[in-house]
Amino acid sequence: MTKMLTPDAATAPAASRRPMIRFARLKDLALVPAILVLVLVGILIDANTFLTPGYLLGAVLQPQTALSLLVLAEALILITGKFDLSLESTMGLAPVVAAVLVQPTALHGLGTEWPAWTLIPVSLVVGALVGAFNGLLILKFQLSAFIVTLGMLITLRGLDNGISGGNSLFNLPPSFLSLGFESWLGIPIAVWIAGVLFVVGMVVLGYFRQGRALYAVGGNVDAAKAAGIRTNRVTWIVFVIGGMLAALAGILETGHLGAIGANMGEGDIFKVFAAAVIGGISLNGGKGTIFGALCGVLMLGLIESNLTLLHVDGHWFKAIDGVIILLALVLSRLTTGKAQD
Amino acid sequence: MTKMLTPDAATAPAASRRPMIRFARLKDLALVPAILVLVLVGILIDANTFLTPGYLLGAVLQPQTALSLLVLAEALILITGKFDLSLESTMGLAPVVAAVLVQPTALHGLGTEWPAWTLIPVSLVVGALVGAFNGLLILKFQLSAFIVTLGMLITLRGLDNGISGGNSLFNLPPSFLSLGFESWLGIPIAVWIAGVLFVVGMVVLGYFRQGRALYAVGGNVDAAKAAGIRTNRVTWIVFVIGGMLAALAGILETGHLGAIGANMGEGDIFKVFAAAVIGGISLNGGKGTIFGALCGVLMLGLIESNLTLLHVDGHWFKAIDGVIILLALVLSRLTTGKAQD
Amino acid sequence: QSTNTGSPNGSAAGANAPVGVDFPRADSDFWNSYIKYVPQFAKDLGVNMMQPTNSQNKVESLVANVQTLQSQGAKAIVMAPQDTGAIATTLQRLEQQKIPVVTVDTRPDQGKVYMVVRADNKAYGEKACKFLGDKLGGKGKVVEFQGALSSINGRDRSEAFKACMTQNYPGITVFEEPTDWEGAKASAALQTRLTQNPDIKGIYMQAGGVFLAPTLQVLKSTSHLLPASDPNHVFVVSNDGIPQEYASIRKGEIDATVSQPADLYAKWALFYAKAALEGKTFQPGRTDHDSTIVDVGNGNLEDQLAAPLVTKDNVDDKALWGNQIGQ
Amino acid sequence: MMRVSERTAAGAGLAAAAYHVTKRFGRTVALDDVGIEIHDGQSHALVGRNGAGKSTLVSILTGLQAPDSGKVVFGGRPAPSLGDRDGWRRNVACVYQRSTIMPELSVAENLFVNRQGRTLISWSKLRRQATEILESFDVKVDVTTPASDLSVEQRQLVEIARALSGGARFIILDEPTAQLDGPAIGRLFEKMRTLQANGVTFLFISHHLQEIYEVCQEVTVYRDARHIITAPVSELGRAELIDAMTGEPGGLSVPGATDRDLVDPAGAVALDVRNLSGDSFTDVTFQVRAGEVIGLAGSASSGKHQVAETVYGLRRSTSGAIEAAGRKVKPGSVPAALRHGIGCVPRDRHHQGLVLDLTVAENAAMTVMNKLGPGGFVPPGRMTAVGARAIGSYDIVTSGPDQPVADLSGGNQQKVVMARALAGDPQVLVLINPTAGVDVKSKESLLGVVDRAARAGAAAIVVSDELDDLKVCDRVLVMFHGRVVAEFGRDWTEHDLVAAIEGVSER
Ligand SMILES: Nc1ncnc2c1ncn2[C@@H]1O[C@H](COP(=O)(O)OP(=O)(O)OP(=O)(O)O)[C@@H](O)[C@H]1O
Ligand SMILES: Nc1ncnc2c1ncn2[C@@H]1O[C@H](COP(=O)(O)OP(=O)(O)OP(=O)(O)O)[C@@H](O)[C@H]1O
Ligand SMILES: O[C@H]1[C@H](O)[C@H](O)OC[C@H]1O
Ligand SMILES: [Mg+2]
Ligand SMILES: [Mg+2]
Repeated sequence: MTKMLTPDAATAPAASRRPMIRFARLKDLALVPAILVLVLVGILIDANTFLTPGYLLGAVLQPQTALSLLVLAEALILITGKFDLSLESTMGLAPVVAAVLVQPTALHGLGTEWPAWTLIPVSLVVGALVGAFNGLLILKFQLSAFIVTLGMLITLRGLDNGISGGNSLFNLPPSFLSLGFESWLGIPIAVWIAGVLFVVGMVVLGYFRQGRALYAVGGNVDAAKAAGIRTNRVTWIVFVIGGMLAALAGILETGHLGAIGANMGEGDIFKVFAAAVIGGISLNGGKGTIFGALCGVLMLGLIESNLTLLHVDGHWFKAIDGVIILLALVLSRLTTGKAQD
Repeated sequence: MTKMLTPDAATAPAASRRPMIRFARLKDLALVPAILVLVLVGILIDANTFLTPGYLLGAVLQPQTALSLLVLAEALILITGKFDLSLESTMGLAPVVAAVLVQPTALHGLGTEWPAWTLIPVSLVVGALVGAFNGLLILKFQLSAFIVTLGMLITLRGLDNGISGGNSLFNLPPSFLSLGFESWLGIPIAVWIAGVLFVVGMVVLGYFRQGRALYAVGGNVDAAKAAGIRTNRVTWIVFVIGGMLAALAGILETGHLGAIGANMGEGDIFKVFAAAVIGGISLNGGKGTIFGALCGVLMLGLIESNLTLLHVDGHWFKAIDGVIILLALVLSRLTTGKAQD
Repeated sequence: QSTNTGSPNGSAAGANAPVGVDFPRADSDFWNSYIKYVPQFAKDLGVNMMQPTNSQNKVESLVANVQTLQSQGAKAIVMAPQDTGAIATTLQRLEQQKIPVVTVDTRPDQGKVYMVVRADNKAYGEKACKFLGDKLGGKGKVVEFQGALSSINGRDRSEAFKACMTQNYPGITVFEEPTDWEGAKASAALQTRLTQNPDIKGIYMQAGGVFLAPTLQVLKSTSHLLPASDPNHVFVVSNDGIPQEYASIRKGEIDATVSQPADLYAKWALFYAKAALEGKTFQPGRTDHDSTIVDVGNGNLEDQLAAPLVTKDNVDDKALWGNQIGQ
Repeated sequence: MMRVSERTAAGAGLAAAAYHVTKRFGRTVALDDVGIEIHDGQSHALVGRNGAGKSTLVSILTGLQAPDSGKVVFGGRPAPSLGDRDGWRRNVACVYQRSTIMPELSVAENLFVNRQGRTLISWSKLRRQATEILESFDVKVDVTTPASDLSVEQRQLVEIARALSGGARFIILDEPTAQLDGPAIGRLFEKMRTLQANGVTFLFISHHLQEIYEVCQEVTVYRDARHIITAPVSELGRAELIDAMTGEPGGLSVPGATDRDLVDPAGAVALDVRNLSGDSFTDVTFQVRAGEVIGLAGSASSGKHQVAETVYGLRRSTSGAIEAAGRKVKPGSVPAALRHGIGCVPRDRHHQGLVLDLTVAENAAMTVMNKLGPGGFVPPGRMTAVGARAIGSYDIVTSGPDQPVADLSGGNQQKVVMARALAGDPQVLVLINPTAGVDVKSKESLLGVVDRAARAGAAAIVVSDELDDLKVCDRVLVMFHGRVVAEFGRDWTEHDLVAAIEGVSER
């Protein structure tokens, strides 16, 4: 006796049936004009400086490499529908742990004096362990990622201060510093590394099932599970990779600066989120591309280097930086055309 | 081959039909034992100190009053389903704007030398304007609250530095300082103010239509709209009130510290979220109570004052603080018994 | 781009070559004074100073700023690295490119600089220790607000204060309070200690800019703000030498401060930058401006400027920079 | 208590089976020692009232949740471990009741989630395959569209296509037809029959009982978390089926308009809609008198929902006027509509109807909060009383007014939405899809509420696709492409109505 009475819905003109230009592609490119404008502004401010490779590589790109790896890590985690505030502390902690195991006590080491080659692997392992621990708390105990990683943000920074005694760790082995310091074919190794990792990220997330799984998990975790994806394992792996990328960021930054300051990375997480979101990554998961994230990093980097090039007064630097970031956020909202959540 | 299989089903009492104890109320009290334990720990560490009113009021409660107002503001905003990272900067900016309008140029004022009585109203108006502006961007432009207030966090701190020239503002009129400094009936006025505002918050959110609307909006904004609640207006008012509470927090902190440092409130937002979440406020909106938020503040305050009482080593203070906060978060997760998001 | 036609004894790009200056932060009274003095002295000394940059408390920004200044033609750099380790690579690069560096306020842990312009921060701790030790007659209880232990200045002051107390005044109990240069933390700690030990007799605050007002508020509210003649007077020694500290000394609210010479920091930093461009060299020993140049190892020289202890007796000295600005 | 004998020892002939399954959610027992045996090549129906535990069984049969006790068997072999997602996927495909669409991904990718290929994905190949699959379901969308741009119906079809195209031998469909129109349902059944002919087994869940008789051979009934009966559909008549579902004899008595007195044609006009135009409709005019129930019928694109939502102020009209009891209602304002005594059951209870974390009482009282106490004060006792009255009047199964509505079954949630709409004793009721997803028994009681309100003198507009819902109406207006094109009295016939809805009648 129950009958459905709407036979003609199929003939109704559905708006979505219009042939559509490749929406995803266009949106991806949305920030490219903005980046070009920023480049142009840089040239207008001081063409002689801006157009030298030394400036572009040394003052614009190289200083963004560590941040860019944090953004890559955060992008992966956000796409999977999670959140990580602790990346900046992981970046600080990982090389510190490796360094105190290697350095002699005179240079604030623990006295274990492990060989120098352990520095990079130990850093990466520390990063992986932090990510694994975050993942464990979030997945096994079903705690909010925001909250877990907020607690870890504070705890890891505290461990960093405790282990290093608040000292900068210097006189590190050159092999450890070279990644962030040396160049190859005229381009800083750090830029090569960041570049390669971003390309790998784009290919895996664009063309591999394993990468597409991140979007599925972030878009609808129940549906992903129903489609046969091991959602917990995917999420956990992403946290581990995120931790390792943060550790690598720490290694690059150490080489770039020549020593590990006790506050390395402190306060960076806000910029990481700003870059990711400007780049079109959604805080709700399942949306955004690695290319977009890269554009976000480049935009932030260009904004800051242009402000420096302009010699903006230090007292107003932050305010102007903030307003431009706000504008960029609004712009990226308008170009993607959708309400944010 | 029709088989009647469970003839007694009709008489079986369905489990879900059992009358239920007031679960929500019990959950509210979940943190009270934890607070009592922390009090006990304080007494065990140093009973002679802990039990003096001077210590309890001056070293435990008074230093938490500004933070507690930020948490109250954040709780209202979170319950409404939004987010505000910029409260800590509002807290810094509002009294600075009022002060530079009043102070002579020798004390880093702008030279306008407005009368001293304008300090408090101007601060509150600045707070309200910031809240209104945040609300405007979020509601009218449908921008993500996280992102808008992240931009504002940076921008407002920058304005603060720019306007004050990065200087501490000393020698403020005593009338302005009295709220955060004087006592009434032996109890600091700031504690009175925070206490009264929390009680007002509890009553309004518990027993008034206007307060219950926050839960409806945060729980399901479309359902709230369909029930006749003016959801945008409610959200907007909550942001304005949040800004004013942050400004009031700034006023109390100014009185407490005797001057406005250029970094007042910087970094507090992490603690604000930790307190709110430990207190059972959900980051997804629609859930949590003002009483819970208060418990969260008290817990954080007691943890810190106990660590001070214990003379914990400065290098490890942060790490221990972080671990205890993490434990508190996990505990509050376990007592409320639900997965967090 | 930084081709250098240096003279044999170093880098002599000419006295008029541009000097790049980076300020470390814009949110502290002490550094704001320094920021005001720098252009003033640049004019006086005839230094061709570029528009300065500001690294906003971030060593990464300092590194990028230096790179920018260099790209824009700086032939000498004046900087104040607050993180003294994480500048090593930059110094190494600048050395390779023969750009002389003068650091202010801090001495880098590693790397070559032309001159360090600094006051002896260990001496600050010692001066404060001696002042309190004498006033308290070698016994009693003292609270110390430590700066951030992740900064060399915070560590130097803390270590020197501790060493001096242990050695000279074993009868004095010191409560070390970690504050991260935050007034609110100092306030809560002082409140706790005063409740636990109402007989506290001395306070050493490592930065007057941040700790002065909160300390006075707590002393006031706990009725500990008493004239020096009162037997229960709490002796307060501060650090920095900003005008507010002098006002408090005049009022008798605090007893002393170390004047960290913001003006001389600016003046001598620029002086040495210019000297470097002119190809001059310096030797350890007394200088003509009441200071000593010390060889601090690996070829680095440090001009240790005088940082006088200011008490009621000399607080009105016109020569003090805190008496020249603002008021 | 599962009495289905485990007769076929090796499970021969059973595509899937579950035995002695119990599942609790906190204090709720969702399944109590139930079982099911689904024979190879058959279509097996699972029916029961809202909250009987059907979807819970589905989640257990697809390995999304572990039962507290009991076991699942596929083709005689025990089910894989919960972590072995691929193992489950080989045994069973499913269209879940809750959408499993990933809104940000393209339609093509949604069809091939986790099956995009083992190596480098070739998007062009994927797009081609996706287009082919959707063509066979007559879904005409560009497969590169993000799924969020699809209509509810198109999304449902994509989910169905995904389940049916994956090559699984056992497929579960949990209320697949709830969002579909007639022709789409017809095409689905066609596909099911073809697949069944090729040996595919189905478990089919629906509240539209005639569909069971149309496509299924066996039926299992659950009630209150228990297994009640399993029988061939040919042996279980409609009345018996309903008795088994409700646990009480007597079947259904959906109230019809004919039981009420005729509406006085000169009676007071409760709602006057004049020349109303807005998004998707133009120049709509009608009047509803006190005590009268009118129906609004039409296709999904006819504009009927939009008209109803505009009357309640959820949408803003572009021109025209709405008057309630002779007074003009401010357009686009729900508070104004409520002030004029208009109440509404919105289109989708999850979207606009309920705040799930709040209690039954608070949801029911949400539209009348301002009337409970002075100055916005809400005395807790008054609110509880509103909740208690709602529970009594609408027969809501709940532990009490203080239970969060999230804990209620779908049908009972819908009753809370009805209670919310009626809490202010509105003189005009706007009901949009009031019985969607609701079991037969709950439907009866919800329509009873409409009937009672009309008898008490309220006017009502019922917007629905279902015949039962329209039977309670005194008049039915049919809309086509945004205009009212036909009007029927109580004597409408299905044939005429469908013709008008399709836009082919000459009336
Ligand atoms: N995740 C959960 N948490 C708590 N209770 C749940 C959960 N899932 C289901 N329930 C409860 O279990 C019972 C059975 O729910 P289920 O969804 O299986 O019913 P159903 O028969 O599918 O109903 P409908 O016809 O409305 O779809 C209901 O009381 C429901 O509220
Ligand atoms: N249907 C789709 N859904 C989601 N993303 C898509 C889709 N089609 C293309 N993309 C995205 O577009 C990018 C490139 O797609 P394109 O079709 O050019 O791939 P391709 O390698 O050229 O395929 P083929 O080699 O088969 O031609 C990928 O990064 C992918 O993420
Ligand atoms: O380095 C310190 C500086 O010397 C002054 O004391 O203010 C605090 C710190 O910035
Ligand atoms: Mg179901
Ligand atoms: Mg191609």
